Amino acid sequence: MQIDRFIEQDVIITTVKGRLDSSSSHKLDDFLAEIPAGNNAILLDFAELTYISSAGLRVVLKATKLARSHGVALAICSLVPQVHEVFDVSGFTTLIPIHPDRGAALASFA
Amino acid sequence: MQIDRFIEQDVIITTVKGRLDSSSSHKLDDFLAEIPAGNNAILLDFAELTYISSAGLRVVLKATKLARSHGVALAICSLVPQVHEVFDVSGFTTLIPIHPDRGAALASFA
Amino acid sequence: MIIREIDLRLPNQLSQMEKLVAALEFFTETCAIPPKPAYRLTLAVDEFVNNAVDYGYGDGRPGEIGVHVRHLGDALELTLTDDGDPFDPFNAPPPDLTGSLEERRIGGLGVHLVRTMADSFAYKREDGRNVVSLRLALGEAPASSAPA
Amino acid sequence: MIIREIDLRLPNQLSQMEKLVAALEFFTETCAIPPKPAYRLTLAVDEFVNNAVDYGYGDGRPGEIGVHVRHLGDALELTLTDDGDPFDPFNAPPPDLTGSLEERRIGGLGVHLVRTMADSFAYKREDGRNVVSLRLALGEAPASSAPA
Ligand SMILES: Nc1ncnc2c1ncn2[C@@H]1O[C@H](COP(=O)(O)OP(=O)(O)O)[C@@H](O)[C@H]1O
Ligand SMILES: Nc1ncnc2c1ncn2[C@@H]1O[C@H](COP(=O)(O)OP(=O)(O)O)[C@@H](O)[C@H]1O
Repeated sequence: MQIDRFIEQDVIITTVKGRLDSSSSHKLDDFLAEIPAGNNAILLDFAELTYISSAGLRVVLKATKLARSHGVALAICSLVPQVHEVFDVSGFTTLIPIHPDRGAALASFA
Repeated sequence: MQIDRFIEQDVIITTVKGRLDSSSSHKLDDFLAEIPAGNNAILLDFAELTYISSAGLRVVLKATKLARSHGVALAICSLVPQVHEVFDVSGFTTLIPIHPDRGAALASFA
Repeated sequence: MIIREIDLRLPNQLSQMEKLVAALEFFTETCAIPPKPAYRLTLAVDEFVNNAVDYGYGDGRPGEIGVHVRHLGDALELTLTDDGDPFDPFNAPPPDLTGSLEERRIGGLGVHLVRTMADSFAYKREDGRNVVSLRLALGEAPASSAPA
Repeated sequence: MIIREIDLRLPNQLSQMEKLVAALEFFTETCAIPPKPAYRLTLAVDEFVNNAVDYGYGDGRPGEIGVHVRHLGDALELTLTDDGDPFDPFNAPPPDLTGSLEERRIGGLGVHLVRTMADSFAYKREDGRNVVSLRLALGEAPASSAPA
Protein backbone atom coordinates (compact mmCIF):
# COMPACT_ATOMS: atom_id res chain seq x y z
CA MET A 1 0.00 0.00 0.00
CA GLN A 2 1.24 3.48 -0.85
CA ILE A 3 -0.07 6.68 0.70
CA ASP A 4 0.49 10.12 -0.75
CA ARG A 5 -0.69 13.52 0.39
CA PHE A 6 -0.86 16.88 -1.32
CA ILE A 7 -2.95 20.04 -1.29
CA GLU A 8 -5.20 21.23 -4.10
CA GLN A 9 -7.63 24.16 -3.85
CA ASP A 10 -6.98 24.31 -0.09
CA VAL A 11 -8.12 20.68 0.30
CA ILE A 12 -5.78 18.09 1.76
CA ILE A 13 -5.95 15.15 -0.61
CA THR A 14 -4.76 11.75 0.55
CA THR A 15 -4.42 9.04 -2.10
CA VAL A 16 -4.13 5.38 -1.21
CA LYS A 17 -2.82 2.86 -3.69
CA GLY A 18 -3.13 -0.90 -3.34
CA ARG A 19 -4.64 -2.95 -0.55
CA LEU A 20 -5.98 -1.57 2.72
CA ASP A 21 -6.24 -4.56 5.04
CA SER A 22 -5.25 -5.54 8.55
CA SER A 23 -1.57 -5.60 7.68
CA SER A 24 -1.50 -2.11 6.16
CA SER A 25 -4.34 -0.21 7.86
CA HIS A 26 -2.22 1.03 10.78
CA LYS A 27 -0.09 2.97 8.28
CA LEU A 28 -3.12 4.93 7.10
CA ASP A 29 -4.29 5.22 10.69
CA ASP A 30 -1.04 6.92 11.69
CA PHE A 31 -1.24 9.12 8.63
CA LEU A 32 -4.76 10.34 9.40
CA ALA A 33 -4.32 10.66 13.17
CA GLU A 34 -3.39 14.33 12.94
CA ILE A 35 -5.92 16.91 11.89
CA PRO A 36 -3.96 19.48 9.92
CA ALA A 37 -3.98 23.04 11.21
CA GLY A 38 -5.99 25.62 9.30
CA ASN A 39 -9.29 23.78 9.00
CA ASN A 40 -8.68 22.60 5.45
CA ALA A 41 -11.15 20.06 4.18
CA ILE A 42 -9.93 16.46 3.82
CA LEU A 43 -10.44 14.31 0.74
CA LEU A 44 -9.60 10.62 0.62
CA ASP A 45 -9.07 9.79 -3.04
CA PHE A 46 -9.40 6.01 -3.31
CA ALA A 47 -9.14 5.77 -7.12
CA GLU A 48 -6.23 3.34 -6.82
CA LEU A 49 -7.47 1.51 -3.77
CA THR A 50 -8.08 -2.00 -5.09
CA TYR A 51 -9.14 -3.64 -1.83
CA ILE A 52 -10.49 -2.67 1.55
CA SER A 53 -11.45 -4.93 4.45
CA SER A 54 -13.16 -4.13 7.73
CA ALA A 55 -9.74 -3.18 9.12
CA GLY A 56 -9.59 -0.44 6.51
CA LEU A 57 -13.17 0.68 7.21
CA ARG A 58 -12.23 1.02 10.85
CA VAL A 59 -9.52 3.55 9.98
CA VAL A 60 -11.80 5.45 7.63
CA LEU A 61 -14.55 5.73 10.26
CA LYS A 62 -12.06 6.80 12.90
CA ALA A 63 -10.67 9.54 10.65
CA THR A 64 -14.17 10.72 9.78
CA LYS A 65 -15.14 10.97 13.44
CA LEU A 66 -11.93 12.84 14.22
CA ALA A 67 -12.53 15.33 11.40
CA ARG A 68 -16.12 15.86 12.45
CA SER A 69 -15.10 16.51 16.06
CA HIS A 70 -12.73 19.19 14.80
CA GLY A 71 -15.33 20.72 12.53
CA VAL A 72 -13.38 19.75 9.43
CA ALA A 73 -15.20 18.44 6.33
CA LEU A 74 -14.14 14.99 5.09
CA ALA A 75 -15.19 13.29 1.88
CA ILE A 76 -14.19 10.27 -0.17
CA CYS A 77 -14.00 9.94 -3.94
CA SER A 78 -13.38 7.58 -6.84
CA LEU A 79 -14.27 4.21 -5.32
CA VAL A 80 -13.85 1.23 -7.64
CA PRO A 81 -17.03 -0.91 -7.81
CA GLN A 82 -15.94 -3.64 -5.40
CA VAL A 83 -14.72 -1.16 -2.79
CA HIS A 84 -17.93 0.80 -3.27
CA GLU A 85 -19.90 -2.33 -2.47
CA VAL A 86 -18.03 -2.69 0.83
CA PHE A 87 -18.89 0.90 1.72
CA ASP A 88 -22.53 0.30 0.83
CA VAL A 89 -22.89 -2.88 2.83
CA SER A 90 -21.27 -1.18 5.82
CA GLY A 91 -23.73 1.69 5.72
CA PHE A 92 -20.82 4.12 5.27
CA THR A 93 -22.34 5.67 2.16
CA THR A 94 -24.99 7.30 4.35
CA LEU A 95 -22.42 8.57 6.88
CA ILE A 96 -19.68 9.95 4.67
CA PRO A 97 -20.06 11.95 1.46
CA ILE A 98 -18.88 9.76 -1.43
CA HIS A 99 -18.16 11.40 -4.79
CA PRO A 100 -17.66 9.71 -8.14
CA ASP A 101 -14.49 11.65 -8.95
CA ARG A 102 -12.08 14.20 -7.55
CA GLY A 103 -13.64 17.11 -9.44
CA ALA A 104 -17.05 16.49 -7.91
CA ALA A 105 -15.51 16.13 -4.46
CA LEU A 106 -13.56 19.42 -4.71
CA ALA A 107 -16.67 21.20 -6.00
CA SER A 108 -18.62 19.95 -2.97
CA PHE A 109 -16.17 21.64 -0.62
CA ALA A 110 -16.27 24.94 -2.46
CA MET B 1 13.65 -21.48 -23.96
CA GLN B 2 16.56 -19.64 -25.54
CA ILE B 3 19.13 -21.20 -27.87
CA ASP B 4 22.45 -19.61 -28.73
CA ARG B 5 25.31 -20.83 -30.88
CA PHE B 6 28.90 -19.75 -31.22
CA ILE B 7 32.29 -21.21 -32.02
CA GLU B 8 35.18 -21.58 -29.61
CA GLN B 9 38.41 -23.48 -30.33
CA ASP B 10 36.82 -24.81 -33.55
CA VAL B 11 33.98 -26.36 -31.54
CA ILE B 12 30.39 -25.38 -32.27
CA ILE B 13 28.87 -24.64 -28.90
CA THR B 14 25.10 -24.57 -28.52
CA THR B 15 23.73 -23.25 -25.23
CA VAL B 16 20.14 -23.83 -24.16
CA LYS B 17 18.53 -21.73 -21.48
CA GLY B 18 15.28 -22.58 -19.72
CA ARG B 19 12.94 -25.51 -20.22
CA LEU B 20 13.30 -28.15 -22.92
CA ASP B 21 9.93 -29.88 -23.08
CA SER B 22 7.36 -30.91 -25.65
CA SER B 23 6.41 -27.32 -26.38
CA SER B 24 9.96 -26.11 -27.02
CA SER B 25 11.86 -29.20 -28.20
CA HIS B 26 11.06 -28.72 -31.89
CA LYS B 27 12.98 -25.43 -31.79
CA LEU B 28 16.14 -27.20 -30.70
CA ASP B 29 15.37 -30.01 -33.15
CA ASP B 30 15.32 -27.54 -36.05
CA PHE B 31 18.47 -25.93 -34.74
CA LEU B 32 20.42 -29.20 -34.58
CA ALA B 33 19.05 -30.69 -37.80
CA GLU B 34 21.96 -29.40 -39.85
CA ILE B 35 25.43 -30.76 -39.38
CA PRO B 36 27.74 -27.81 -39.95
CA ALA B 37 30.26 -28.12 -42.74
CA GLY B 38 33.92 -28.59 -41.81
CA ASN B 39 33.60 -31.44 -39.35
CA ASN B 40 33.77 -29.24 -36.25
CA ALA B 41 32.96 -30.99 -33.02
CA ILE B 42 29.60 -30.15 -31.40
CA LEU B 43 29.15 -29.25 -27.74
CA LEU B 44 25.75 -28.87 -26.10
CA ASP B 45 26.32 -26.65 -23.08
CA PHE B 46 23.30 -27.20 -20.81
CA ALA B 47 24.51 -25.09 -17.87
CA GLU B 48 21.32 -23.00 -17.99
CA LEU B 49 18.98 -25.81 -18.93
CA THR B 50 16.71 -26.05 -15.88
CA TYR B 51 14.39 -28.78 -17.13
CA ILE B 52 14.36 -31.55 -19.70
CA SER B 53 11.59 -34.08 -20.40
CA SER B 54 11.58 -37.12 -22.66
CA ALA B 55 10.67 -34.79 -25.53
CA GLY B 56 14.02 -33.05 -24.98
CA LEU B 57 15.90 -36.33 -24.70
CA ARG B 58 14.43 -37.34 -28.03
CA VAL B 59 15.99 -34.30 -29.71
CA VAL B 60 19.34 -34.86 -27.99
CA LEU B 61 19.48 -38.52 -29.07
CA LYS B 62 18.51 -37.61 -32.62
CA ALA B 63 21.25 -34.98 -32.81
CA THR B 64 23.79 -37.41 -31.38
CA LYS B 65 22.90 -40.07 -33.94
CA LEU B 66 23.10 -37.52 -36.75
CA ALA B 67 26.53 -36.34 -35.62
CA ARG B 68 27.80 -39.90 -35.29
CA SER B 69 26.58 -40.78 -38.79
CA HIS B 70 28.55 -37.81 -40.12
CA GLY B 71 31.65 -38.74 -38.17
CA VAL B 72 31.37 -35.59 -36.03
CA ALA B 73 32.10 -35.71 -32.29
CA LEU B 74 29.29 -34.55 -30.00
CA ALA B 75 29.44 -34.01 -26.25
CA ILE B 76 27.34 -32.44 -23.54
CA CYS B 77 28.48 -30.41 -20.55
CA SER B 78 27.39 -28.67 -17.35
CA LEU B 79 24.21 -30.55 -16.46
CA VAL B 80 22.45 -29.35 -13.31
CA PRO B 81 21.77 -32.21 -10.86
CA GLN B 82 18.11 -32.78 -11.74
CA VAL B 83 18.79 -32.79 -15.47
CA HIS B 84 21.74 -35.10 -14.86
CA GLU B 85 19.42 -37.52 -13.12
CA VAL B 86 17.18 -37.62 -16.19
CA PHE B 87 20.20 -38.42 -18.38
CA ASP B 88 21.28 -41.14 -15.95
CA VAL B 89 17.90 -42.80 -15.74
CA SER B 90 17.61 -42.75 -19.54
CA GLY B 91 20.94 -44.50 -19.95
CA PHE B 92 22.21 -41.52 -21.98
CA THR B 93 25.28 -41.09 -19.80
CA THR B 94 26.71 -44.28 -21.27
CA LEU B 95 25.91 -43.25 -24.85
CA ILE B 96 27.02 -39.62 -24.93
CA PRO B 97 30.14 -38.10 -23.35
CA ILE B 98 28.97 -35.86 -20.47
CA HIS B 99 31.47 -33.38 -19.01
CA PRO B 100 31.16 -31.45 -15.78
CA ASP B 101 32.06 -28.11 -17.39
CA ARG B 102 32.88 -26.49 -20.69
CA GLY B 103 36.63 -26.54 -20.13
CA ALA B 104 36.68 -30.31 -19.65
CA ALA B 105 34.49 -30.78 -22.72
CA LEU B 106 36.71 -28.63 -24.94
CA ALA B 107 39.79 -30.45 -23.65
CA SER B 108 38.19 -33.78 -24.57
CA PHE B 109 37.88 -32.67 -28.21
CA ALA B 110 41.47 -31.47 -28.44
CA MET C 1 -7.37 -25.15 -17.15
CA ILE C 2 -9.14 -24.52 -13.91
CA ILE C 3 -8.20 -25.13 -10.31
CA ARG C 4 -11.15 -27.19 -9.16
CA GLU C 5 -10.06 -27.33 -5.58
CA ILE C 6 -7.33 -25.91 -3.38
CA ASP C 7 -6.76 -26.69 0.28
CA LEU C 8 -4.47 -24.42 2.30
CA ARG C 9 -3.21 -24.84 5.85
CA LEU C 10 -1.56 -22.16 7.92
CA PRO C 11 -0.52 -21.53 11.50
CA ASN C 12 -2.59 -18.98 13.45
CA GLN C 13 -0.23 -16.11 12.67
CA LEU C 14 -1.05 -12.91 10.82
CA SER C 15 2.37 -13.04 9.14
CA GLN C 16 0.83 -15.76 6.95
CA MET C 17 -1.73 -13.42 5.38
CA GLU C 18 0.52 -12.30 2.55
CA LYS C 19 1.14 -15.84 1.27
CA LEU C 20 -2.52 -16.63 1.73
CA VAL C 21 -3.64 -13.65 -0.31
CA ALA C 22 -1.08 -14.55 -3.00
CA ALA C 23 -2.51 -18.07 -3.19
CA LEU C 24 -6.07 -16.75 -3.52
CA GLU C 25 -4.94 -14.36 -6.24
CA PHE C 26 -3.26 -17.20 -8.08
CA PHE C 27 -6.48 -19.16 -7.84
CA THR C 28 -8.76 -16.35 -9.05
CA GLU C 29 -6.42 -15.37 -11.89
CA THR C 30 -5.86 -18.92 -13.10
CA CYS C 31 -9.59 -19.60 -13.09
CA ALA C 32 -10.51 -16.15 -14.45
CA ILE C 33 -12.95 -15.61 -11.58
CA PRO C 34 -14.89 -12.35 -12.22
CA PRO C 35 -13.84 -9.34 -10.07
CA LYS C 36 -16.87 -9.37 -7.78
CA PRO C 37 -16.73 -12.97 -6.53
CA ALA C 38 -12.91 -12.78 -6.53
CA TYR C 39 -13.09 -9.80 -4.17
CA ARG C 40 -15.68 -11.48 -1.98
CA LEU C 41 -13.57 -14.60 -1.73
CA THR C 42 -10.52 -12.67 -0.58
CA LEU C 43 -12.58 -10.57 1.81
CA ALA C 44 -14.23 -13.60 3.41
CA VAL C 45 -10.90 -15.34 3.93
CA ASP C 46 -9.25 -12.14 5.18
CA GLU C 47 -11.99 -11.35 7.71
CA PHE C 48 -12.42 -14.86 9.08
CA VAL C 49 -8.76 -15.76 9.28
CA ASN C 50 -8.06 -12.45 11.03
CA ASN C 51 -10.88 -13.14 13.48
CA ALA C 52 -9.72 -16.67 14.17
CA VAL C 53 -6.18 -15.46 14.86
CA ASP C 54 -7.31 -12.45 16.92
CA TYR C 55 -10.07 -14.01 19.01
CA GLY C 56 -9.95 -17.80 18.65
CA TYR C 57 -6.86 -18.65 20.69
CA GLY C 58 -7.26 -16.60 23.84
CA ASP C 59 -4.49 -18.44 25.66
CA GLY C 60 -2.04 -17.81 22.84
CA ARG C 61 -1.66 -21.49 21.96
CA PRO C 62 -0.48 -22.42 18.46
CA GLY C 63 -3.27 -23.46 16.12
CA GLU C 64 -3.97 -24.47 12.56
CA ILE C 65 -6.33 -22.73 10.18
CA GLY C 66 -7.67 -24.32 7.00
CA VAL C 67 -8.87 -22.55 3.87
CA HIS C 68 -10.52 -24.74 1.29
CA VAL C 69 -11.94 -23.45 -1.99
CA ARG C 70 -13.95 -25.55 -4.39
CA HIS C 71 -14.75 -24.28 -7.87
CA LEU C 72 -18.22 -25.54 -8.75
CA GLY C 73 -18.62 -23.95 -12.16
CA ASP C 74 -21.40 -21.54 -11.20
CA ALA C 75 -20.21 -20.82 -7.65
CA LEU C 76 -17.30 -21.01 -5.26
CA GLU C 77 -17.66 -23.03 -2.09
CA LEU C 78 -15.37 -21.72 0.62
CA THR C 79 -14.78 -23.67 3.81
CA LEU C 80 -12.84 -22.05 6.65
CA THR C 81 -11.83 -24.12 9.63
CA ASP C 82 -9.84 -23.47 12.77
CA ASP C 83 -9.09 -25.26 16.02
CA GLY C 84 -9.73 -22.16 18.11
CA ASP C 85 -12.38 -21.84 20.82
CA PRO C 86 -15.91 -22.66 19.66
CA PHE C 87 -17.54 -19.59 18.10
CA ASP C 88 -20.51 -19.29 15.77
CA PRO C 89 -20.08 -16.00 13.89
CA PHE C 90 -23.62 -16.07 12.53
CA ASN C 91 -25.19 -16.25 15.95
CA ALA C 92 -24.46 -12.64 16.89
CA PRO C 93 -26.93 -9.86 16.03
CA PRO C 94 -25.93 -7.75 13.02
CA PRO C 95 -24.34 -4.38 13.79
CA ASP C 96 -26.62 -1.32 13.96
CA LEU C 97 -25.92 0.59 10.77
CA THR C 98 -28.59 3.25 11.27
CA GLY C 99 -27.10 5.66 13.80
CA SER C 100 -25.45 8.99 13.14
CA LEU C 101 -21.72 9.28 12.68
CA GLU C 102 -21.29 10.06 16.37
CA GLU C 103 -23.30 6.99 17.36
CA ARG C 104 -21.57 4.55 15.06
CA ARG C 105 -19.13 2.35 16.91
CA ILE C 106 -15.79 1.60 15.31
CA GLY C 107 -15.34 -2.05 14.27
CA GLY C 108 -17.74 -4.98 14.27
CA LEU C 109 -18.19 -5.02 10.50
CA GLY C 110 -16.16 -8.04 9.35
CA VAL C 111 -18.72 -10.77 9.91
CA HIS C 112 -21.51 -8.53 8.63
CA LEU C 113 -19.71 -7.83 5.35
CA VAL C 114 -19.04 -11.48 4.65
CA ARG C 115 -22.48 -12.67 5.65
CA THR C 116 -24.16 -10.05 3.46
CA MET C 117 -22.07 -10.77 0.39
CA ALA C 118 -22.31 -14.55 0.57
CA ASP C 119 -25.14 -16.42 -1.14
CA SER C 120 -25.34 -18.77 1.76
CA PHE C 121 -23.43 -19.38 4.95
CA ALA C 122 -23.34 -22.03 7.64
CA TYR C 123 -21.48 -22.82 10.82
CA LYS C 124 -20.81 -26.07 12.59
CA ARG C 125 -18.43 -27.31 15.25
CA GLU C 126 -16.87 -30.57 14.10
CA ASP C 127 -13.97 -32.64 15.44
CA GLY C 128 -12.83 -29.80 17.67
CA ARG C 129 -12.87 -27.28 14.84
CA ASN C 130 -15.01 -24.32 13.86
CA VAL C 131 -16.23 -24.94 10.32
CA VAL C 132 -17.65 -22.00 8.37
CA SER C 133 -19.03 -22.70 4.89
CA LEU C 134 -19.79 -19.95 2.42
CA ARG C 135 -21.16 -20.03 -1.09
CA LEU C 136 -20.27 -17.26 -3.54
CA ALA C 137 -22.08 -17.21 -6.87
CA LEU C 138 -19.96 -16.64 -9.96
CA GLY C 139 -22.77 -15.21 -12.07
CA GLU C 140 -24.91 -12.16 -11.48
CA ALA C 141 -24.43 -10.62 -8.04
CA PRO C 142 -27.23 -12.24 -6.06
CA ALA C 143 -26.60 -10.96 -2.54
CA SER C 144 -26.91 -7.75 -0.61
CA SER C 145 -27.65 -4.19 -1.41
CA ALA C 146 -24.66 -4.13 -3.71
CA PRO C 147 -24.39 -1.52 -6.46
CA ALA C 148 -24.44 -2.72 -10.04
CA MET D 1 1.39 -21.84 4.90
CA ILE D 2 1.27 -24.93 2.77
CA ILE D 3 -0.98 -26.02 -0.05
CA ARG D 4 -2.20 -29.34 1.26
CA GLU D 5 -4.09 -30.24 -1.84
CA ILE D 6 -4.65 -28.88 -5.31
CA ASP D 7 -6.95 -30.30 -7.96
CA LEU D 8 -6.58 -29.13 -11.55
CA ARG D 9 -8.76 -29.89 -14.55
CA LEU D 10 -7.84 -29.24 -18.14
CA PRO D 11 -9.06 -30.07 -21.62
CA ASN D 12 -6.94 -32.55 -23.61
CA GLN D 13 -4.98 -29.85 -25.42
CA LEU D 14 -1.25 -29.25 -25.27
CA SER D 15 -1.85 -25.51 -25.25
CA GLN D 16 -2.79 -26.00 -21.59
CA MET D 17 0.69 -27.15 -20.58
CA GLU D 18 1.99 -23.66 -19.84
CA LYS D 19 -0.75 -22.88 -17.32
CA LEU D 20 -0.36 -26.33 -15.84
CA VAL D 21 3.38 -25.92 -15.35
CA ALA D 22 2.79 -22.47 -13.82
CA ALA D 23 0.34 -23.98 -11.32
CA LEU D 24 2.80 -26.71 -10.35
CA GLU D 25 5.53 -24.11 -9.92
CA PHE D 26 3.25 -22.06 -7.71
CA PHE D 27 2.57 -25.14 -5.64
CA THR D 28 6.22 -26.18 -5.26
CA GLU D 29 7.37 -22.63 -4.50
CA THR D 30 4.63 -21.92 -1.98
CA CYS D 31 5.31 -25.20 -0.18
CA ALA D 32 9.11 -24.92 -0.54
CA ILE D 33 9.28 -28.41 -2.07
CA PRO D 34 12.98 -29.38 -2.49
CA PRO D 35 14.36 -29.25 -6.07
CA LYS D 36 14.48 -32.99 -6.65
CA PRO D 37 10.85 -33.90 -5.83
CA ALA D 38 9.72 -30.61 -7.41
CA TYR D 39 11.39 -31.64 -10.67
CA ARG D 40 9.98 -35.14 -10.48
CA LEU D 41 6.49 -33.80 -9.92
CA THR D 42 6.66 -31.57 -12.98
CA LEU D 43 8.22 -34.31 -15.06
CA ALA D 44 5.56 -36.86 -14.10
CA VAL D 45 2.74 -34.45 -14.92
CA ASP D 46 4.42 -33.33 -18.14
CA GLU D 47 5.03 -36.88 -19.42
CA PHE D 48 1.64 -38.32 -18.52
CA VAL D 49 -0.46 -35.38 -19.65
CA ASN D 50 1.44 -35.32 -22.94
CA ASN D 51 0.86 -39.04 -23.38
CA ALA D 52 -2.83 -38.78 -22.56
CA VAL D 53 -3.27 -35.97 -25.09
CA ASP D 54 -1.11 -37.66 -27.76
CA TYR D 55 -2.33 -41.24 -27.49
CA GLY D 56 -5.48 -41.37 -25.36
CA TYR D 57 -8.04 -39.85 -27.69
CA GLY D 58 -7.40 -41.59 -31.01
CA ASP D 59 -10.61 -40.31 -32.54
CA GLY D 60 -9.82 -36.71 -31.64
CA ARG D 61 -12.75 -36.34 -29.25
CA PRO D 62 -12.57 -33.67 -26.54
CA GLY D 63 -11.60 -34.99 -23.14
CA GLU D 64 -10.83 -33.89 -19.62
CA ILE D 65 -7.59 -34.52 -17.75
CA GLY D 66 -7.25 -34.24 -13.98
CA VAL D 67 -4.10 -33.46 -12.00
CA HIS D 68 -4.39 -33.82 -8.26
CA VAL D 69 -1.53 -33.24 -5.83
CA ARG D 70 -1.70 -33.97 -2.14
CA HIS D 71 1.03 -32.75 0.20
CA LEU D 72 1.47 -35.40 2.88
CA GLY D 73 4.32 -33.86 4.82
CA ASP D 74 6.95 -36.46 3.94
CA ALA D 75 5.76 -37.16 0.41
CA LEU D 76 3.68 -35.90 -2.47
CA GLU D 77 0.83 -38.03 -3.74
CA LEU D 78 0.09 -37.31 -7.38
CA THR D 79 -3.02 -38.62 -9.09
CA LEU D 80 -3.41 -38.22 -12.83
CA THR D 81 -6.70 -39.08 -14.47
CA ASP D 82 -8.05 -38.90 -17.99
CA ASP D 83 -11.11 -40.11 -19.87
CA GLY D 84 -9.05 -41.38 -22.80
CA ASP D 85 -8.96 -44.98 -24.01
CA PRO D 86 -7.99 -47.50 -21.32
CA PHE D 87 -4.19 -47.77 -21.04
CA ASP D 88 -2.01 -49.10 -18.26
CA PRO D 89 1.38 -47.42 -18.66
CA PHE D 90 3.06 -49.78 -16.17
CA ASN D 91 2.08 -52.88 -18.12
CA ALA D 92 4.55 -52.34 -20.95
CA PRO D 93 8.11 -53.70 -20.71
CA PRO D 94 10.75 -51.09 -19.86
CA PRO D 95 12.78 -49.78 -22.81
CA ASP D 96 16.10 -51.47 -23.61
CA LEU D 97 18.77 -49.06 -22.39
CA THR D 98 21.75 -51.33 -23.10
CA GLY D 99 22.30 -51.08 -26.86
CA SER D 100 24.86 -48.96 -28.70
CA LEU D 101 23.99 -45.49 -29.93
CA GLU D 102 23.07 -46.92 -33.33
CA GLU D 103 20.72 -49.47 -31.74
CA ARG D 104 18.95 -47.08 -29.40
CA ARG D 105 15.51 -46.18 -30.68
CA ILE D 106 14.38 -42.60 -30.35
CA GLY D 107 11.53 -42.08 -27.89
CA GLY D 108 9.85 -44.44 -25.45
CA LEU D 109 11.44 -42.92 -22.35
CA GLY D 110 8.63 -40.93 -20.74
CA VAL D 111 6.94 -43.68 -18.75
CA HIS D 112 10.32 -45.19 -17.83
CA LEU D 113 11.59 -41.90 -16.38
CA VAL D 114 8.52 -41.36 -14.25
CA ARG D 115 8.27 -44.94 -13.06
CA THR D 116 11.95 -44.99 -12.06
CA MET D 117 11.83 -41.71 -10.15
CA ALA D 118 8.61 -42.44 -8.28
CA ASP D 119 8.65 -44.19 -4.92
CA SER D 120 5.58 -46.10 -5.87
CA PHE D 121 3.16 -46.14 -8.75
CA ALA D 122 -0.19 -47.71 -9.50
CA TYR D 123 -2.74 -47.81 -12.27
CA LYS D 124 -6.45 -48.47 -12.24
CA ARG D 125 -9.37 -47.92 -14.58
CA GLU D 126 -12.23 -46.36 -12.66
CA ASP D 127 -15.51 -44.79 -13.77
CA GLY D 128 -14.36 -44.64 -17.37
CA ARG D 129 -11.08 -42.94 -16.46
CA ASN D 130 -7.44 -43.97 -16.38
CA VAL D 131 -6.17 -43.29 -12.86
CA VAL D 132 -2.41 -43.21 -12.30
CA SER D 133 -1.17 -42.70 -8.73
CA LEU D 134 2.42 -41.80 -7.93
CA ARG D 135 4.19 -41.20 -4.66
CA LEU D 136 7.21 -38.89 -4.55
CA ALA D 137 9.19 -38.76 -1.32
CA LEU D 138 10.16 -35.32 -0.05
CA GLY D 139 13.19 -36.48 1.92
CA GLU D 140 16.29 -38.28 0.75
CA ALA D 141 16.07 -39.44 -2.87
CA PRO D 142 14.90 -43.02 -2.46
CA ALA D 143 14.39 -44.07 -6.06
CA SER D 144 16.51 -44.93 -9.05
CA SER D 145 20.17 -44.80 -9.88
CA ALA D 146 20.06 -41.08 -9.31
CA PRO D 147 23.28 -39.13 -8.71
CA ALA D 148 23.74 -37.50 -5.33
N1 LIG E 1 -13.19 -16.72 15.69
C1 LIG E 1 -13.73 -15.99 16.69
N2 LIG E 1 -13.64 -16.43 17.97
C2 LIG E 1 -14.16 -15.71 18.98
N3 LIG E 1 -14.81 -14.54 18.81
C3 LIG E 1 -14.94 -14.04 17.57
C4 LIG E 1 -14.41 -14.74 16.45
N4 LIG E 1 -14.70 -14.02 15.33
C5 LIG E 1 -15.38 -12.94 15.74
N5 LIG E 1 -15.53 -12.93 17.10
C6 LIG E 1 -16.25 -11.91 17.88
O1 LIG E 1 -17.19 -11.29 17.04
C7 LIG E 1 -17.00 -9.87 17.02
C8 LIG E 1 -17.33 -9.29 15.67
O2 LIG E 1 -16.35 -9.63 14.71
P1 LIG E 1 -16.20 -8.77 13.42
O3 LIG E 1 -17.52 -8.62 12.78
O4 LIG E 1 -15.13 -9.39 12.56
O5 LIG E 1 -15.73 -7.33 13.90
P2 LIG E 1 -14.43 -6.87 14.71
O6 LIG E 1 -13.40 -7.93 14.57
O7 LIG E 1 -14.06 -5.59 14.07
O8 LIG E 1 -14.91 -6.68 16.13
C9 LIG E 1 -15.55 -9.67 17.44
O9 LIG E 1 -15.37 -8.43 18.04
C10 LIG E 1 -15.34 -10.83 18.41
O10 LIG E 1 -15.79 -10.48 19.69
N1 LIG F 1 -2.30 -42.52 -22.36
C1 LIG F 1 -1.88 -43.41 -23.28
N2 LIG F 1 -2.78 -44.03 -24.08
C2 LIG F 1 -2.38 -44.92 -25.02
N3 LIG F 1 -1.09 -45.28 -25.22
C3 LIG F 1 -0.14 -44.70 -24.47
C4 LIG F 1 -0.49 -43.74 -23.45
N4 LIG F 1 0.66 -43.36 -22.85
C5 LIG F 1 1.67 -44.03 -23.45
N5 LIG F 1 1.20 -44.84 -24.43
C6 LIG F 1 2.00 -45.75 -25.28
O1 LIG F 1 3.19 -46.08 -24.58
C7 LIG F 1 4.33 -45.74 -25.36
C8 LIG F 1 5.48 -45.28 -24.48
O2 LIG F 1 5.21 -43.99 -23.95
P1 LIG F 1 6.41 -43.10 -23.46
O3 LIG F 1 7.22 -43.91 -22.53
O4 LIG F 1 5.87 -41.83 -22.92
O5 LIG F 1 7.30 -42.80 -24.75
P2 LIG F 1 6.92 -42.05 -26.12
O6 LIG F 1 5.71 -41.21 -25.86
O7 LIG F 1 8.13 -41.25 -26.40
O8 LIG F 1 6.69 -43.14 -27.11
C9 LIG F 1 3.85 -44.69 -26.34
O9 LIG F 1 4.62 -44.69 -27.52
C10 LIG F 1 2.42 -45.12 -26.59
O10 LIG F 1 2.37 -46.12 -27.59
